[in-house]
Amino acid sequence: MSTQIQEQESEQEEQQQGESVPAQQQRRMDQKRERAADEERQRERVESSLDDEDTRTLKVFRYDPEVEGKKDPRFDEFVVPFRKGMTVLDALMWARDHYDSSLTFRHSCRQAICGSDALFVNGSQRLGCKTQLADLQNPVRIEPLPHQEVVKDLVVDMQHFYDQMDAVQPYFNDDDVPDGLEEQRQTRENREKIKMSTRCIWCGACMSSCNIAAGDNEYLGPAAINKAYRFAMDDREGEAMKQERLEILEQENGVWRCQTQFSCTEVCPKDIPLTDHIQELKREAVKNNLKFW
Amino acid sequence: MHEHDVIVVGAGGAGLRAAIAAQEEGADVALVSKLHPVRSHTGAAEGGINAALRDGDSWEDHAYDTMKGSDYLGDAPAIETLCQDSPQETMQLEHWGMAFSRDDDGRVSQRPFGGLSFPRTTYAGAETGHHLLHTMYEQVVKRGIRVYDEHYVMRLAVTDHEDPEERRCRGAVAYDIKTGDINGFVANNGVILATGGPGQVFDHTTNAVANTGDGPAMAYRAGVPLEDMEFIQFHPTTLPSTGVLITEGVRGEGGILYNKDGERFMFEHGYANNVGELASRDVVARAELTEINAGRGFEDDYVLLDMRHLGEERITDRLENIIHLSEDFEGVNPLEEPMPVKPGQHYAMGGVETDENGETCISGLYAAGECACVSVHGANRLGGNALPELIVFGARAGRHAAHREKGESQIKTGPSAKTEDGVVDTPVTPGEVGSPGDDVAADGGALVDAPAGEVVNRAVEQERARVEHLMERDGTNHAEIRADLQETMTANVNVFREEEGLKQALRDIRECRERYQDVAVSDPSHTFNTDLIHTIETRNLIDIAEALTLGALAREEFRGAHWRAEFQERRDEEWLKHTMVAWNDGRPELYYTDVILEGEDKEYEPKVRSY
Amino acid sequence: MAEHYSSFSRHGTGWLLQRLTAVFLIGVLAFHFMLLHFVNHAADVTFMGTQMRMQQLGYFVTMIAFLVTATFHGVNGVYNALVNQGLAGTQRTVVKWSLVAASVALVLQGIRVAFAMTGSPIL
Amino acid sequence: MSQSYDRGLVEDFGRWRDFSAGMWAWVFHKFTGWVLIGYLFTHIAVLSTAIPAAGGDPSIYTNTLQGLEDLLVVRFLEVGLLAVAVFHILNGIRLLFVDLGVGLTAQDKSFYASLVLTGAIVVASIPTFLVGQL
Ligand SMILES: Cc1cc2nc3c(=O)[nH]c(=O)nc-3n(C[C@H](O)[C@H](O)[C@H](O)COP(=O)(O)OP(=O)(O)OC[C@H]3O[C@@H](n4cnc5c(N)ncnc54)[C@H](O)[C@@H]3O)c2cc1C
Ligand code: HEM
Ligand code: SF4
Ligand code: F3S
Ligand code: FES
Repeated sequence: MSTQIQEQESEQEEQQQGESVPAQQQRRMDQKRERAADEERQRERVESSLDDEDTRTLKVFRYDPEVEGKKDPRFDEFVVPFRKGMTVLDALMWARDHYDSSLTFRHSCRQAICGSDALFVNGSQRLGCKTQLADLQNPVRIEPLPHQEVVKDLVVDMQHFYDQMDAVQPYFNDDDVPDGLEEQRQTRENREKIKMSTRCIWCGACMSSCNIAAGDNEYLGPAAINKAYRFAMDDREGEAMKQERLEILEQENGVWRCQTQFSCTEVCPKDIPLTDHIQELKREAVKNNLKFW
Repeated sequence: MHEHDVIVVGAGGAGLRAAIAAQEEGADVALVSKLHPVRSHTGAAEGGINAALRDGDSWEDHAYDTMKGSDYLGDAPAIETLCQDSPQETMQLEHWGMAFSRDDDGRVSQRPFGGLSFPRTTYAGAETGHHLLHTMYEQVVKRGIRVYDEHYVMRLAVTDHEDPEERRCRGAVAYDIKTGDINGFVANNGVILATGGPGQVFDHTTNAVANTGDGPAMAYRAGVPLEDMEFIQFHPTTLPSTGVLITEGVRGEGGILYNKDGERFMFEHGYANNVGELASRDVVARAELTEINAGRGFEDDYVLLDMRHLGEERITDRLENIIHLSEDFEGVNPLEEPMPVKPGQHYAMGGVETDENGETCISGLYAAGECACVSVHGANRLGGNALPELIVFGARAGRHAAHREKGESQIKTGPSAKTEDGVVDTPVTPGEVGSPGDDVAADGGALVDAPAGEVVNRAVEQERARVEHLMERDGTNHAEIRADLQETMTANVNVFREEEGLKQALRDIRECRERYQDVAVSDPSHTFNTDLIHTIETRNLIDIAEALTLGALAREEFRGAHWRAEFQERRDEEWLKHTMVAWNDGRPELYYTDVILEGEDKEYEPKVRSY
Repeated sequence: MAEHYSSFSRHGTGWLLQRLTAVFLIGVLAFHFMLLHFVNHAADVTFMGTQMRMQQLGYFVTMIAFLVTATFHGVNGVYNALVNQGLAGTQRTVVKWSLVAASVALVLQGIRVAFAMTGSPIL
Repeated sequence: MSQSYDRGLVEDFGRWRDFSAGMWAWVFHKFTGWVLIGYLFTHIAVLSTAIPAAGGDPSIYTNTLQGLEDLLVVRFLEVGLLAVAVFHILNGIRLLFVDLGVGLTAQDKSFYASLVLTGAIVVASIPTFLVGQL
């Protein structure tokens, strides 16, 4: 918010007022080109400084709907210095800060808890921050999550995933709770039963790995079903709410879509036994239906 | 232009709680957050929530522990509010279905924590923050509260009265990260800042990349003082490559710290002859850094934490998650090799000055959570006291913003609370580059009594110009500036603080500011331009770093987390007071206010803090 | 999103039947294969042999049940597979009824064949 | 401005190299299921020769079947059919267990076991199928 910046702004405007529009355009293009050349030089400089270091090569998917040259997706290569303990996310950040500040990806916590950086790394869905570079084959291919639309570079549109999560009414029914400081009792066993399901960090890796979720976009998907499991199996939850949620799960785009591909379980960075939970809900639903026959 | 009654900026624990509370008061609430709510850093908290729930425990004891932990720099009304409300708020989470760990009788479990006289830390496994965050987000979904996720709030829209206490906050300006649109948000009742910690001021931190202190920086420039910024908690055992926290449990179980010469330095160099590795966080952190600075660290960067002698069985039984953390984030198997560790920034005790309702001196502007300083943590936060702060003061701020019944607050805010001017001898002039005063404090231009929409619109226009300018020109990449800033902060304003170092930091910050004048965004895209966001954040980091360092240089004593080489004692006669830094026409102004030790029915006596 | 899950079709029944028929098929299919490839080599099959087997009531009924369950199991499987790939709307209705028609035809023809095999060409 | 890039479904099949056990099991189960239902239709068609046969000329049926069996291709195809059926059965059993929630952690192993067993059974029965009247 510095007016300092604004001052310069108006100066520039004044300069520009004299010029005709094409000239301005010309100047801007020149600047851009210069900038691009600069980047090229910068790149060479950084790369040659790495000559005698241990390095790794990243092949990163690039796409930007607005930027010339990136409208058609392409792969860029970045050579980054390697040190012990380095993760895929560290490498991406290094590449961004030293080569190309327009390299775009979500990240925040760097400790596998915010779920921002699920990526498609060497052919499988992983969290960038939880994947050691040392465990991967070089060069490392990094792409955005499959089955989701790419917004830019490694950023995908998560809205559909969020919608699916919301569709199972992912909240506790609190109509019938004790007053004040009185707590609802829950046995250890029951808490143990739902424990794994409560660990989900909404990274979307599972959904992206599931071919059914890809083919049929209405399928609730493993994460949402797991979320429903978390409540359906919690003894504290009221009967009516449980019934309602089971009904959602039993819709034709609910649990029955799952074909036990197990990909979700395999990629989940929180080791949630997703297939297990989905299967249990199918049985629960069948039992539930039989009661009504 | 969007219009809501209450705008909550930030959707971590504090923001979500505030939004729910405001909505329950009948307000139309919007959450505006640069991350999707469940990605907030509250999710990283492990330990637990302090609440006096059981027979044999009482809120008074909790308050006493907190006051003592704060090294008597907490305000009693704030601390007592925290401790009184925490049981209620914690139970509220239980009623919302939070997956707390359970005792045999089915009640929520509590465990002992450092500095507490009773085991009152309520927890959910080693992932309490994750559960707290998700439970509250669920309630937000249930209530249908409007969430604008991936919207970066870049400026507050505040009227431009001369005296900050007369200013009104009318809304905020946000940048839609996905589309690049800049939108105004009009707040009919109030804006609540809940933007979390400023950990990215340092280059080694347990905080997320998104924790850039945006809220405090925006409030600061709008005229709200920042309080006690010099008090930063450092954690002694974090992994060097990422800052991931290795719990104290490792040392508790018998883990040993070694330097490069293979010495068990806690004993061999006499840092803690009796308890060794089990000494308190700050002592261990200082010891590690002394070793590293003396050239006895590995790669001049870290020491080793060894737990192999505990045996595989015991480790997998009690510290299993440490094995995963170390392997996943450091590539080291702690059953085979010792883990590298070093101290890292962990928590900021200071922040936006507020009263116990969360309100700042600008009417309609609130703050809650780690970005705020109601002053419950004083000079040092106790483990397990931040999460209750989020829910207690988040709820209060939300309620108050929606429905200003305005219980007269006991804590005074703003310049009128000033009791003493501050003087500090700085090597360079801090504050805005160029002539001061250009950057009008409130950023609202000449608008004083204009309608809300106009104030917001004006702010939107200014932000549009700023963004356009940053994107059009050529110049320095912010990443270099940010890296240099973090480096000097970690070198000079870290665990060790010496006068010369602090002055050097001020010089470096100054230089960063000057270089920032030429900063430019090279990514020309309007779609998900993180380059732009990070560039704006870097400006905020500079402002925060400066306020923090000024406070550290001024405070000539050793209190809580603030250690000064030249002053090795707590000096109550002179320093029992809060540091305030206010952005006054582009120049930081330093002053002090009193600490309130007067409780509801007792007066807290400063004692020697020993455990 | 929620309104999408209007209440009509509960797919649990289809799912359950698919499993139940599978269980039945395990036995029968194995039996069928054993009988017609290992006990009686396929190459040696004659109308006489077939007729002999088919005239036993138990065998006859089993084969009809085999036909019906296999048809249901197979066709329902195909239908599910298509739905999983995103088949929807009118297309789906068309495919559904075509499959039903094909199944009915198959079962009818199968029954005619079966009766023929008993030696009584009634149908 | 907020367009996005939809990579569509095509990529799925391009990624077969990255598939894991559970995914292959799914692919094979599909494939074998389709083959089986296809076969069921043909099978009934062939057997339809029983209708004229019953009308008085049993040799139509016998000749058709034996004529087919005389062709080597058909015998090879039958081996294929056996492989397909055996895999579908074994993996079907695996899936039924998965539905019951039994042995989910060993799902990849049970898939490999189905494959190996299918292979073994098929190899073991080749003599029966191919010999005869070669
Ligand atoms: C590793 C770790 C362990 C911890 N363990 C414990 C513990 O055991 N017990 C305890 O009590 N405390 C603990 N703490 C401290 C506690 O977790 C934090 O203080 C607390 O979570 C902060 O919550 P918050 O709601 O204030 O901020 P955050 O959760 O950080 O949320 C900030 C929000 O603001 C948004 N935001 C930021 N800037 C902007 C902007 N410009 N525009 C829009 N939105 C913005 C973000 O998107 C985010 O939603 C721990 C902290 C860490 C790092
Ligand atoms: C003999 C024992 C059999 C068993 C145990 C069995 C088992 C199964 C199971 C469990 C499924 C469901 C897969 C799923 O929905 O996830 C299935 C699908 C299927 N089965 Fe079978 N089956 C058997 C025989 C047959 C026969 C004889 C046919 C052919 C007529 C057949 C055709 C199919 C088809 C077409 C599918 C759908 C495949 C798909 O999903 O695309 N099956 N089988
Ligand atoms: S279930 Fe696992 S993979 Fe899926 S979103 Fe949650 S954490 Fe990610
Ligand atoms: S990958 Fe998909 S098919 Fe089921 S087991 Fe997982 S949801
Ligand atoms: S950065 Fe948070 S999960 Fe990886």
